Amino acid sequence: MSPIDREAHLNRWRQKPLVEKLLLALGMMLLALALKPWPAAALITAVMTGATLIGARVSPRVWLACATAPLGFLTVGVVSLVLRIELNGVSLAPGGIEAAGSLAARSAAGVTCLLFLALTTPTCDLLAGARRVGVPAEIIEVALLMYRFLFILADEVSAMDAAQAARLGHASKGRRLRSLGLVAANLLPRALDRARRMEIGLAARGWRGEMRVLSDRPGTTLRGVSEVAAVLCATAFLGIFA
Amino acid sequence: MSALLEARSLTYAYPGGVLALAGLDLSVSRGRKLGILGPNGAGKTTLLLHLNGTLRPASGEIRFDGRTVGYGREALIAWRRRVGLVLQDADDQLFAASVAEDVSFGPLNLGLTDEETRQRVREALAALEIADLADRPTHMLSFGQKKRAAIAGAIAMRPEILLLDEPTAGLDRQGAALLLNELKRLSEAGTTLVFTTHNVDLAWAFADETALFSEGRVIAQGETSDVLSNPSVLAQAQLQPPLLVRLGMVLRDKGLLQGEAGLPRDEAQLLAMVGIGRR
Amino acid sequence: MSALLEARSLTYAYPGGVLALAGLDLSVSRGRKLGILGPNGAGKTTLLLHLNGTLRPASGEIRFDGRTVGYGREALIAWRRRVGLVLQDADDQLFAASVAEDVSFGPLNLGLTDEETRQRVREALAALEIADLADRPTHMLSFGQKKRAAIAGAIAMRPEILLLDEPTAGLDRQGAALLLNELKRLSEAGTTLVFTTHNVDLAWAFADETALFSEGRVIAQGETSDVLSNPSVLAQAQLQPPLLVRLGMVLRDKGLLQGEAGLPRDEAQLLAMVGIGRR
Amino acid sequence: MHIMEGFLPVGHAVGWFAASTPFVVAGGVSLRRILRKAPETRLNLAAAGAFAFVLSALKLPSVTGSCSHPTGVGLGAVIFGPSVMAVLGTIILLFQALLLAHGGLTTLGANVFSMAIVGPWTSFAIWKALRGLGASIAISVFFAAALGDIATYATTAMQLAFAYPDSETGFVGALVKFGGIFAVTQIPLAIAEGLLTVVALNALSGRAGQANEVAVLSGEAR
Ligand SMILES: Nc1ncnc2c1ncn2[C@@H]1O[C@H](COP(=O)(O)OP(=O)(O)OP(=O)(O)O)[C@@H](O)[C@H]1O
Ligand SMILES: Nc1ncnc2c1ncn2[C@@H]1O[C@H](COP(=O)(O)OP(=O)(O)OP(=O)(O)O)[C@@H](O)[C@H]1O
Ligand SMILES: [Mg+2]
Ligand SMILES: [Mg+2]
Repeated sequence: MSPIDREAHLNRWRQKPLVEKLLLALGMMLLALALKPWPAAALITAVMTGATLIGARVSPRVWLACATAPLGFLTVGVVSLVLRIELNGVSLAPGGIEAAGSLAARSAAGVTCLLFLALTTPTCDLLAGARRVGVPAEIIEVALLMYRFLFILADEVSAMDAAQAARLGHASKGRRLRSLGLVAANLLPRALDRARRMEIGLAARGWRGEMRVLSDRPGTTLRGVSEVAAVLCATAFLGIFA
Repeated sequence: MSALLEARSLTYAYPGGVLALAGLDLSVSRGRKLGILGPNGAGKTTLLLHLNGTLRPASGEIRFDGRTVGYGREALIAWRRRVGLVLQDADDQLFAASVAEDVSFGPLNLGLTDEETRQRVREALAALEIADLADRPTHMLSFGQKKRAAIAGAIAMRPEILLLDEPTAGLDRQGAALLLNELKRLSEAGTTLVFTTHNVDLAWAFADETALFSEGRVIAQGETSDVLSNPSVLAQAQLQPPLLVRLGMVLRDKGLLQGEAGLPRDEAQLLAMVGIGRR
Repeated sequence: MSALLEARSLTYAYPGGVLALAGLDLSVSRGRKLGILGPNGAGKTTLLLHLNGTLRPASGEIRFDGRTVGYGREALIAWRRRVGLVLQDADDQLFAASVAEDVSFGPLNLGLTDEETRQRVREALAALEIADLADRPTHMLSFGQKKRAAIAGAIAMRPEILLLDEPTAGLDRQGAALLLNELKRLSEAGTTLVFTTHNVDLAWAFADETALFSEGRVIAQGETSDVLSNPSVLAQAQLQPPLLVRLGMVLRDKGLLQGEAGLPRDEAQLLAMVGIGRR
Repeated sequence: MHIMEGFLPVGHAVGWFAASTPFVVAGGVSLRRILRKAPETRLNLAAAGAFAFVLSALKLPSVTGSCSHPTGVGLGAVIFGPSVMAVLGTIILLFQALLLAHGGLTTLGANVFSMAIVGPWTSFAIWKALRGLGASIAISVFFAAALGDIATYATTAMQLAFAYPDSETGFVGALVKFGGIFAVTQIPLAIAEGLLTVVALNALSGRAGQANEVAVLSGEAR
């Protein structure tokens, strides 16, 4: 369903310790927001894109498809900064172009950080990490189960969609909306049915209400953390003084 | 006979990278029953989704009546009214509250009047022998009944070609036999059938032609009697010949088969050929 | 041999009112492979859910080691650690993010230490030959791999009895053959197997004992060679004898079968019996 | 449409996290209480949450031509109630950021506030109010979903206007700008989502057993 998830599981840095990847991504994100866009944003964009594509060897095609997805939103944002609405029409806002430029640069840097994290670290690893920092186990379990169900339901939806298309359920906008309503209506009971059957499957394996599994994940190394810290400091330094 | 529907060097990769079709060629002849066999993941379902335009190949083309098909809105609509699709899991295609209502989904989308639609629904339910279930809610049907309702939904659009993904999977022996009977009647009435299966014995008994899949390609297509009696090509698709073929071949090697050179197509034939006949 | 697990005149109706089990008797003998055959809706799945305490009969009882089981929390837990269940749809059983994590769920619920659990996981993955998939997320497995992972999750608890609902359904020939091989190894290592199937030929080849279901009852249980060679009782369960039995019986009637009186259990036997042998 | 990564200045990002936290924590606490009592509810909740996620990834044919996505806000609020929706909505937004690169992490606080708090509470209030006034289920659901959708996007427009006030006309001017742009795309979408939700809940209530299960779910969750 999600090419991002696939890359996250198959990339070269999949087994790198969670803390290191998270520290790098979130650290860079905060720097992108906190520092002046020039040159920090450019630097961050370059470093994070390099880390994703060269370091983790994520497929450039998948990366590009994800990187261009938020362009629509960015366009809306940028256009609103550049233009000024007055009673007698629309004109360029003073300093608008400059402001829009910084915003675009900062957003681009942020997106590369997000993509680095999403494409190198499976969501389930992040959730497991969240449990370790004290998010209640019950909530994490719901999230992990949801992660599991997502893929099952997405397959069911695409099959339903194909079945409807085959019977011309997409022939017009009105029919399409109706078909979509039918998908939604049929999917919820099926999802709940799945939940009921999975409960049987889990009970058969001795489930007592707590969902403990053994996950052996690589531990954080001092060296890895220092490396990430060094990259963050260097970026901060260059961003402030260059 | 010229092909009614034809796939030419199709390639297709699912988002994420798996190459599901890798230069596949297949041709569907008018009025025949074509069985598609191959291991899990060979690309059988993916091909069916190409044959009605649900998926669009990365390269290669589909030809219908000798003309390359288009993927515009109108082209797809025209294509799908002629090619029906029945997916493996009937639950994926039953949406409406009752069987009759569900079967009416396609005809109404064709823009038929209520009267014509009602007529089509009646016919389709009769063809699958589920007229008595017309008002039953779809989620209260048994497995076999759901399968029938799903097929009725497809044939109510009177397609020329019906694509079926593993039509007998999960059905008990009798249910499968009845369903095959109904499909046979549809075929005799002129509908071209294309179906996938894991069951070589079923293909041997039912299909006029057989195509063997392996890793996104058709490695052999031809008359069932030729394709399924060729152990070396079957082995490439990780299949064994049908049991009747295996027995028949050993017997033939030993000179025990009487009559024409062919292999027995069903049990009675096998027995006749070894000179026994049914009691 | 006394029964390890026994169902006595079970009745059960689903909330909607369908009588799924109607006075069913069945006994499971230690160390054997019991195949359950019967048409769609006969109650096979419902029975398996009773045999591990998921469903509780309206009347009748389940006996384990000669003692009536209880349905208290602790009793159920003790029961389920001895009786493993593998559902038909592997997606209903795989919940964790990776295969190894998923397989560790059962052992941890048994209260094993992390070290013991790790050992059990290794063993179970090795038994199903999926050790290389340990870190693979469950949603990136193929159909057959999911099936194996689900079975690994059950056997990691080292159950004495393993219940399997249609274990080979949807698998291709080779996948099914490999899985049956692995189940055979489990059986030889001492696990009692109970499985449902629609495939009489599979039961004929694999099961030591067979039970025939019809409308919520067991209409016959016994040695596979007896039950599946009895056409009249099979007909009650809407089944035909396995192909090898059908052929073997005709040949026997004609006095063409050599050797002992039995019917051929596999193809090689059939050929040997008609005095041909393999090439 | 969620606010993309990197779009909000630090102060705003932090501020919206702070604003959302109490709601999410309160939802989390009540959810935990439910799950302690009935552990199997987590399967239902997860399945329903996955359903909402998948729904929000479906393409909705919108009247303006471009394809858009439903929010699922109204459906979620009517089924689960707004307090649980705060938690489920947060998880959904996190998944959208990580699995679809839709939205962002530093902007998660702001997106949670609009889509998992304001939207569901609006839908829920309208649903209760209309039902209380004796409106039919269909009418109530339609307005709950459509207005919940609009409230979500109005909140987003407001968040953007706060972050980027117009140099002369200030917050109000920016709100007009952002709101104007959204209005063109979102009002038709809100109507579509309202209709979709009515069709979905209608068909659902046709299934007696399942409707009960949903009722139980919402009863427990509220
Ligand atoms: N929605 C999907 N996303 C990604 N990969 C897919 C998807 N559907 C199928 N595949 C992959 O494409 C390949 C072909 O799959 P397909 O379903 O066409 O095989 P099949 O021959 O129908 O197999 P089966 O006998 O198991 O039904 C497989 O490798 C499969 O894993
Ligand atoms: N969850 C359920 N709710 C209501 N009725 C059910 C449910 N599950 C099964 N039934 C009904 O109970 C009867 C027995 O079903 P069961 O699933 O045990 O049959 P089965 O022998 O396993 O069939 P199959 O071969 O199709 O798997 C059928 O009539 C079925 O419709
Ligand atoms: Mg398939
Ligand atoms: Mg069953």
